[in-house]
Amino acid sequence: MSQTVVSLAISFLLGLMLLSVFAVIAMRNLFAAIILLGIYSLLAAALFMTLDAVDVAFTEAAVGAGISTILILATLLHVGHDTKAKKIIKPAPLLLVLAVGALLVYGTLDLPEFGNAQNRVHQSEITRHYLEKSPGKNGEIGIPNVVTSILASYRGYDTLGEVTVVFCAAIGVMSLLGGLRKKKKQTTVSNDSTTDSAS
Amino acid sequence: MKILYLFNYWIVIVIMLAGLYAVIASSNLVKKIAGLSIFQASVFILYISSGKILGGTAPIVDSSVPADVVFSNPLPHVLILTAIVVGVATTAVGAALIIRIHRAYGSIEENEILEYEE
Amino acid sequence: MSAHLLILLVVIPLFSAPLCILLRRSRLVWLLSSLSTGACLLISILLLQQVYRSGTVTYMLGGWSTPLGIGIEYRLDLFAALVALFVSLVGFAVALYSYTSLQKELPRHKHPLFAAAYLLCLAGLLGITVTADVFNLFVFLEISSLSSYALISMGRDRAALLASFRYLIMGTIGATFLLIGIGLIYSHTGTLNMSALQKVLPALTGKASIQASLAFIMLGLAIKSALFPLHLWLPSAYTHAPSAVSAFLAGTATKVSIYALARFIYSVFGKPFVITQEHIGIALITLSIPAMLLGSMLAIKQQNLKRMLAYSSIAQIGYLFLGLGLSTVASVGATITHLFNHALIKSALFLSLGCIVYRTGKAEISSLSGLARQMPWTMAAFTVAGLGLIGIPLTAGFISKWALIRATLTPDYWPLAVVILITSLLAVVYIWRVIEAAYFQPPAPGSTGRTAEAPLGLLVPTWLLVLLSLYFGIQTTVNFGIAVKAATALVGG
Amino acid sequence: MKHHLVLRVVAKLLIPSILLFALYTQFHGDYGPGGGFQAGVIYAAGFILHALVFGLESTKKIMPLWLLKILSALGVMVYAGTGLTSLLLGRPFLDYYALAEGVHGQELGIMLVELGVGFTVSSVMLILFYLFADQGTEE
Amino acid sequence: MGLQESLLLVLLTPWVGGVLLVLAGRWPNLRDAISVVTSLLLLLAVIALYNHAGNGTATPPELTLFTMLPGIEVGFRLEPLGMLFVVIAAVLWIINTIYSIGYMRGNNEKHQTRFYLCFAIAIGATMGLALSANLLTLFIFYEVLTLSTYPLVTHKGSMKAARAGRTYLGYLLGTSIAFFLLAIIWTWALTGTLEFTPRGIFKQDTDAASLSLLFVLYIFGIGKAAIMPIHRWLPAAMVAPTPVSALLHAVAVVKAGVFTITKVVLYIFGPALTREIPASEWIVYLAGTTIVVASWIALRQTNLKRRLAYSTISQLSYVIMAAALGTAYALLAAALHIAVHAFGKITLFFAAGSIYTATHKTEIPQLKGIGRQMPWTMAAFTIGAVSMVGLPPAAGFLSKWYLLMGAMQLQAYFVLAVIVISTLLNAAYFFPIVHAAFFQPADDDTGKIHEAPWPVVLAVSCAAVLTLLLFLYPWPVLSLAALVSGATP
Repeated sequence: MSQTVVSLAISFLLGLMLLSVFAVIAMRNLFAAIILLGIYSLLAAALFMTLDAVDVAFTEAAVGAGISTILILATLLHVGHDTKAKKIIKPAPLLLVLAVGALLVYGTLDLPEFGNAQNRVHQSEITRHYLEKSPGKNGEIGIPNVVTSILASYRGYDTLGEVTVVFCAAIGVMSLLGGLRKKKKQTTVSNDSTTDSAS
Repeated sequence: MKILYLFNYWIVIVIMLAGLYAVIASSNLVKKIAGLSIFQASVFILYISSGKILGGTAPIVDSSVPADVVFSNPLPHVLILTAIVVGVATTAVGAALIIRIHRAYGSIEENEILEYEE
Repeated sequence: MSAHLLILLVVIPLFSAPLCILLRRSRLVWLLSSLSTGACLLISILLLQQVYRSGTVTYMLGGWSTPLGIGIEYRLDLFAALVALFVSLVGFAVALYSYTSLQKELPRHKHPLFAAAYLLCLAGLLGITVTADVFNLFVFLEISSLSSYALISMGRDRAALLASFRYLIMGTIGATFLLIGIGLIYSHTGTLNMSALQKVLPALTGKASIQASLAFIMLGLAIKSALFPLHLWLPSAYTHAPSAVSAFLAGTATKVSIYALARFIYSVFGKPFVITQEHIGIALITLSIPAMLLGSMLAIKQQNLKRMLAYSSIAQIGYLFLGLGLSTVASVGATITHLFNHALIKSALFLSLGCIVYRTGKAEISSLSGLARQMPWTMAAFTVAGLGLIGIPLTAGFISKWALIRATLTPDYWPLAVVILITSLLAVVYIWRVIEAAYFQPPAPGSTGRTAEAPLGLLVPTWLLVLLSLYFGIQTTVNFGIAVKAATALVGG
Repeated sequence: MKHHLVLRVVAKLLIPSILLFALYTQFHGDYGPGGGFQAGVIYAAGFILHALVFGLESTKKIMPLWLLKILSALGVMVYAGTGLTSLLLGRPFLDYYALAEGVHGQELGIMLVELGVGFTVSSVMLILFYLFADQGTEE
Repeated sequence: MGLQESLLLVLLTPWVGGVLLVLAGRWPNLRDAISVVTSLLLLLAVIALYNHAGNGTATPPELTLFTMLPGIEVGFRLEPLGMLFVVIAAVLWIINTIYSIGYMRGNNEKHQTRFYLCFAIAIGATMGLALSANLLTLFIFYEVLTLSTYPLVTHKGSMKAARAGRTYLGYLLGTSIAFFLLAIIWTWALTGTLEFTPRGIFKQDTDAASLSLLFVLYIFGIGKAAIMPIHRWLPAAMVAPTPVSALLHAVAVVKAGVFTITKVVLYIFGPALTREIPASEWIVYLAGTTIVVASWIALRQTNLKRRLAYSTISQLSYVIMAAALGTAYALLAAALHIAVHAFGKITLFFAAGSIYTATHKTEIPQLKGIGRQMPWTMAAFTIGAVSMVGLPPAAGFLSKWYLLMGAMQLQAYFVLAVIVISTLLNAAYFFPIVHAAFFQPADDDTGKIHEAPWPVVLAVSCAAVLTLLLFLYPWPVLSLAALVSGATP
């Protein structure tokens, strides 16, 4: 019973997301499109919440809806916000995408049944180890939020990689946008090394 | 329920394809980036749904929760947390590139830019 | 400390990248990056010896040994050790090279950023090489990709920006495909560890979703490794990036993606499934043929030398995939050999080209006329490396060509040998265009005809690689002997 | 909108609470949703709000770009450094048991790396905001 | 001196000499002195080696440098045919060096140091090629020879030279990569070895089809042998200075080609197998055709050097034809003809060069009466021509004689016909020149003698004398050739 509800809720959210996506693609005005993109991310966050992925929901809301929307909007401030009128349907890409779609549908046909506790994924030694051995007073990690203990300890190395990726993005953006203002106007001398000489 | 959840998968796939299409087909660079993040987010959904257990709860194993509760699989959540971050990092670099491209070519329409290049 | 060499190989560059940002002084930064890449080189040599003597080395990050796959595992077999060796070798040479070559290509205040991105790219590639965890592979793939987008975008002309952007789009699509594939595998097996997957997957090869995941992973990595016809991002990326970056990426990036692809074929899905059941081998072979021929022909047509080398890379990637597709011990051994040799040769070519760009500011074949008089050492380096690319005896290129042809000379596949030979004949053509232009054409009327030889800071790293490519053409125990051993371990006879 | 008095007052009240909430998220990650990453984003959000209300330059006076760069680098180094510490203590990389006895080692290690994540994420987010916003001033 | 040492000495001398003369590059006299001395030293080393070779092939000395690929090391072994080639190359190098000095100074060419260096490398490669113990080693030096002669062919540095060089390299490198290398690797795949072994390395059960294909691949892969239709590089290479032409046509390059073919026939296929496989017969016909056609083209050239070039092409195919016949006498003839043609052709080229140096004449019609102005040169030319035609008392007679015997044994009437026709054609395109030179009045007959610079004349005369001596005292060469073929002369 409750399962049906959940599934229907999911379908509902997905439907909304689908609408927003089509809107994003169809929109000529980029501002509106990006706002819709943000909404899409919020919906995704809600979906993650219904799928018990609270941390993911939190992050998606903060990043997908928050940061990346802001970044792209900031970009639009400089590059203008309307696209040239173009026909949306292009045959070649469409075929390509449909091929990928066929592959995906084929791939999902015999995925393990959704939400079934007996799936290999949930029964696998590793998953049970995470859920049973890690938390609790005499667990391996001893903190309740298993996600955190995996994130920071079991697979802490992935997270180091993740931080590195963030740092990488900072480097990329600094090398791209850093020190460009001086070229235009000679205000605000900051002792930041990326702006102390023009590129 | 098989049909219903398969149906859900297929909606996700349609979203995914729409995103991919936006990346490939639209010549506007901003839309490419937008499509990219749509594409990625939809992949995240696939992951998370593989971790879901119907009737389960978030994998926060406190002493307070009763013993009979089943928890959803936490590992996909962790993976997707990482993936989301990677996604935003890519978006940031892409957006910065767009600004520079616009400054260099005065346009963010790929086909126009290519004309300049020739 | 020797127990921890494996992790240090990745962490040293990864840790020194933020240090570069803190140091900020161009020369210090260069010193740091040279030191850490040097350390990587040293470590990879030690590791190769260790693996050669006492078998595969594994390392459990965070000490999470039981059960397998709960934590992230690092594993280094001969194959990985070889790849790590040439990646850090090229990395070291280019790090030395970068200081001088950047003086003219990048404003000084961006050098720390460059070094940081460079080291992160190296760390990412090495991470891919040594990891035994499929998701960790994805993470480090993204590290290397993001940093290479940044590196490419540092090119001087505006086209670099567009090239970088397109690479970003293609690369991200590829990475996301990889992500989909990994997700599909995981939802069936519940593990991400390669050796665990290798155990459970054979039972699941009937599943549609496993077959789909294979397809997605192959597609994703084929994009990253620029297999024809997914190569479109590569030429302009290599053309417009700074010389040092082109040299580094051409030598390592695509190679490591091909390594990852081979990993997935042989160490995750397993040869019976991939080659026998799904016929991926045939697909790879059929794609490799146009890659070799068209790549070389396009290389001949190019006026810009960097672009020419880029297209030649596409042809060479065809060689590599040919070996993978045949998937016999001999052919995979040939692929590994060629991975190693071509990394050295192509980087050497790009580095010597960088010397020319440093002096003349152009990489057009027209700007080359009569240059041999003025830059004898640079042109000599280019010539020797070029002979290596053609596959003249006593160069490393000859060894890999020998191995490849030997692998194709089977009753069914001998026509491929002809294709390989045609490709190397085409290589003669596009290399000799350059040599004739440099040695025979009189200096262009416009030019002063008084170009100085490239500074030592550029010549030394270039010649380091050139001489190594000669050394490995004579001393073939590493790049051929060990390669075949590695192939035997991988393909299993 | 520098002269909207109400807005400034509200912001003055709001920003500290945001930063407080960020701290809470940073250290509450063990018990519920949260952790370094989300916390970092919220830190950044606080400063972004400040920048929106009081102008970018004044925010830059509080939190200059060069400092952010150092912080972002430090974050990564804290994380990797934690791993190296356990390496120096003779255990595998990122093995927190090396830091202290049993579970406490884990808690300490997790706190440290989450701190590193927080540093890098918050500072990088701010850097991105600075740079993207800065581009606006020239058109 | 032991075998190993002398072998090593022969292999290394040219390279050391090359290094030295580069160091001495700033002082021309010293540099030229060094190159002369090097060539003399090489001859001494070769003589030392020859004494060892004299006592048969009982224990051929092995010399292994390094293992290049598992099971294939780069190594050297002394063996009669190789010895023969080494002797020829060494002797002719001395003459050629002396000649070069005269020529290069006489026409004050540029980049002489580079010229001598490449020359030394080419000789070094020839030594390595001649003494190599297996096909891989031979292939390496084959390619080194190609690359080291490229700068010589393009010595003038003009765009015309570059184009000629392109043809030269395109043909030689192309064929060697596309066919020769393929054939080698295929052989390796079939037999698992590349060592030169008497009576061949192929197992009995190897199928005739692939053997035939292999044989053809070898013949066409070894482009230096200039069998038609891969002969164009040889006339193209005529832009080079005369000493280089001598190097190409007599001392090293084309000789390396036919040498390699003979070597392959003897030690890879083995004479017996060669006679069996159908391909060898086709090659005999192809070679025969080449002989006749090339001679015919030579007849219609008016440029002296081009005529000589085409004559070379036809002469080379004698060797190929003989090798492909595969009988004892035919092989004897092949080995002998390598030597004989070398001496004869170098004489002719030196003569042509000395005419050019003295009078800057290159066309045959210009040569009327030149015999009176340059008696020495033209006398030498005559001897060379006689040898080419194959008449006593010049060495050319010997090889032709044995080839005839070989053809007789097999009743190969095609071969007989070819020999007769080509002899007539040879006579037809050489003797008119001689006649015109001596018996027709020159257009600008000043009556007084002015020869080329003395080193040139000296070299020309030496070459001519050697051509005669080789007929009168053929034994040193003939014994080796006999050892090669197992025939009793």
